[in-house]
Amino acid sequence: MSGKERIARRIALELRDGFYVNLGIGLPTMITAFVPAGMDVTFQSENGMLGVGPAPAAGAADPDLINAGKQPVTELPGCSYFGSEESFAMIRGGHMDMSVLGAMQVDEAGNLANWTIPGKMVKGMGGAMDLVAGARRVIVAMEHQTKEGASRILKACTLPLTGTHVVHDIVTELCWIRVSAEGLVLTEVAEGLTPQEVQARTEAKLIVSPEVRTMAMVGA
Amino acid sequence: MSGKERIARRIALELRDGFYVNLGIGLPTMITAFVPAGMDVTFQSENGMLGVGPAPAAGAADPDLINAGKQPVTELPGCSYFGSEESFAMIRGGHMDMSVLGAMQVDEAGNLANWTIPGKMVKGMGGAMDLVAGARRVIVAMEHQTKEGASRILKACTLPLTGTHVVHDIVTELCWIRVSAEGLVLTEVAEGLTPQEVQARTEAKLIVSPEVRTMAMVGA
Amino acid sequence: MNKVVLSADAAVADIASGATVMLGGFGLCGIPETLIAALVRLGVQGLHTISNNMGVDGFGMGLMLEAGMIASHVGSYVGENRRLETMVLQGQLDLTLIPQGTLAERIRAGGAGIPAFYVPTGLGTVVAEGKETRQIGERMYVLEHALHADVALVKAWKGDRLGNLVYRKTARNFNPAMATAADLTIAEVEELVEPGELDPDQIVTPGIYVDRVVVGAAYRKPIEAEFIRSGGAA
Amino acid sequence: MNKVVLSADAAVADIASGATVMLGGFGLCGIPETLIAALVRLGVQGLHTISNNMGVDGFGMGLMLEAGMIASHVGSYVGENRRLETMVLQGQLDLTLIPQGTLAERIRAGGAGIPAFYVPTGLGTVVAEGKETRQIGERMYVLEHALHADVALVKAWKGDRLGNLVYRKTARNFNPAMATAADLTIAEVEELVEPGELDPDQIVTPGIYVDRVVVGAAYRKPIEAEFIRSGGAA
Repeated sequence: MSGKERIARRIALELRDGFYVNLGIGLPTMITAFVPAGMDVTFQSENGMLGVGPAPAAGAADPDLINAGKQPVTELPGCSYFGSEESFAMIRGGHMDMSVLGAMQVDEAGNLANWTIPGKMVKGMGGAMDLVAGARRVIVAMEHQTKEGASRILKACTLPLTGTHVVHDIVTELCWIRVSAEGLVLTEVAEGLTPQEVQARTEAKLIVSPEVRTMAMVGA
Repeated sequence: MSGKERIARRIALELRDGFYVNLGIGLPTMITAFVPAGMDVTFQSENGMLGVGPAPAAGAADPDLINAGKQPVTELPGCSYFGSEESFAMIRGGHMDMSVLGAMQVDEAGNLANWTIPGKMVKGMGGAMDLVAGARRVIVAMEHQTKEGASRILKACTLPLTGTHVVHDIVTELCWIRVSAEGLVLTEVAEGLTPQEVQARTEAKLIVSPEVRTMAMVGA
Repeated sequence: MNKVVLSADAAVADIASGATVMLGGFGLCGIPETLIAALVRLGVQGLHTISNNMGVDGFGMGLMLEAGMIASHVGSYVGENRRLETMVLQGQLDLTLIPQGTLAERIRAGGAGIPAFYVPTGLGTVVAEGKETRQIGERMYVLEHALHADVALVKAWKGDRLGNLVYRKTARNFNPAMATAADLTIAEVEELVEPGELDPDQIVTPGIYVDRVVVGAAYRKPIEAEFIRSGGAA
Repeated sequence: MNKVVLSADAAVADIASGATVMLGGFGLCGIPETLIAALVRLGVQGLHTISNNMGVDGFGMGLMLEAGMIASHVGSYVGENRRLETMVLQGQLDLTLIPQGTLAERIRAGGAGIPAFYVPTGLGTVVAEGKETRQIGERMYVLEHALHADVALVKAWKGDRLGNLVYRKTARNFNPAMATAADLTIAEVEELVEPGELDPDQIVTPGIYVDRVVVGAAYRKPIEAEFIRSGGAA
């Protein structure tokens, strides 16, 4: 099982029946595969759809039916479409139970950077700033370190921010971290790792929860 | 022909093909009867409809289909329904070519009072304040004087205002008055009247237009 | 997921005295008749209501007024309530009248995460008294704040158990905006349909905004002008 | 009333160089393909465009970029345009990136007579730099201003000669909001229907917002991910 899959399976445990959830492009989208059986979770796509279904069969893609990653998707019964102004009214108005996004950096204050690297080309923030400002719970899902081995969980983000004080939880292949007023609280570590080993790969200071335990996940 | 009908027939002359128009309750509603033949004018009702048709036949009223005066109406082909937030976005956003409202008082600055008399019961302004703030052209349609013979066209309104500097034109059974930066310009007087006779029944100072002429009207 | 509650009484049972309640409808058109009746039976007190109108004597929110349940009201027009007139003049009810479009937009803002916005409406009138005004571009505007409620009671035509709603003709009015602007939104529908029966392109209120769905029954739907003319005996 | 213009070229003929133009669509989904092609043929220069994305190299607004027609752009994501990258780095195009929801709301506000409003989005980021912030209730917000355009080019599914429009699935996106926010709104539709054929309860864009209707033809509708993968040779 890849690290990304472990992250997706762990976040799936946070889903609850009746939740409305927006998933960012990439890793977060993998969560759809791990919704527990019998649980009703409705996925929103910020380009204007509630009730997003899985990718269509080969050759069955409808160009008028895409997700926010511009990939073809399908309809689930009871889905609905709306304009961008309504979609973001929904997001900004606090109607999404959960938003899961990727990140480049997160820091001890719950600040998030996930949209640009100065000097490189600016692609744009898309809906990320709206999602972190509006969702009831913002979970960052990302690999713990960069490909070069640098920590992505920092004392203070160095990249331009997507939002300040917006992240509630950080999930990586190594651990679960809850963002609190006191700082980053390490609540779960991946099987076979110690809190000290996680801290060693993390620039930010981690407060080890007295109840720290092994990361669980859906279907594992 | 009643004075009210003369007012409605005169305002109907201001309609243009393709216009979208909101008509206030009462006298303004009479204008629908005098749309020139072959001219396409779309009437809006601020409770959420474009393309309002005439009253239904007796017994054919649909309680889900009423106008802003809470009277049953009918659909015209190509009509549409929308929520109140959209209806007033349309009004406030400057999309109505013309709004015709009744008034209790209008003054030399184009101020309008048409919603309350202090000391008597307050019924509420409904959509009147939105309409005068948003329409491209606001025409006040009213009888020139109160039943007691007092002028309704004043130097300065004494009743609580509906809007300030919002009226473009005032039409009564006696005359047409254009509101300008210089004051109230008398441009038309009813047949058989002189500008001096109109001024005598008007508290506000009227600037007689050099091109003042006899009031015309549709179908008369 | 099933948001259908079997009775209107059960649907409103946890509404508390003192709650702020939005009620959809324009005049007597598109009002939540069934939920209003249940709320009157529930007998809560001191409600703060937000609704464009306030029914008429003998119907709609008029029944709530008669039950003495309403402590304050925000709306745009209350012309046809003799009882309301008496209560306001006797200081039994705190009435705030605001322009209809500003009311609608403040409700939309409450659902859309916009705490305040500027409008030209009401500038220089009593509506703007005590409010911030400012020049933007060449014109002056008034600052207005969002409205949010504990509970919204809305009336739709058809709905499904996921809470998706569509409305019929001018009975739509304030219902979709209010559905977005409360902590708890209860919708009554004339007809319950299966998920997927409503065309996804045509859904006006997506289910995310709706917490409970009740099937209404025995709609009277009086036409206000006629109802008043007949003395409420329709 | 007949708003149908027989050719896209005729529909765009009076758009001037230097105009501010909104273009509907999200990625390559729901973009006004026919009107973009006509605009490229018209050959105007120095346009100020507002659109969530900017097409891709070889399709959609990418064709306008390649024609050198665009002086500035406001959008939220422009990730797939190599030509755009070059132009911005060489100072040939002024690019402003703003959050997608703020973009949508600023456009809605432009159509709704709301000159400015507060949002939580972007607080503490570069997006809020130079903008007023203020506390409302317990939270800080950023003041954002309405966007309005000279021309909006939108794409609908079906429309009638009165300008009433409906959209299909996620091809709706920015189109309805933009239709409200320009002095001149031109809509291209896949299918022209008779007035009355669209259910009045289901019309998304009422005709009041639309000045001209063009029937589009030969839609390519590439799916962006696949289009890019195939090098634009779809």
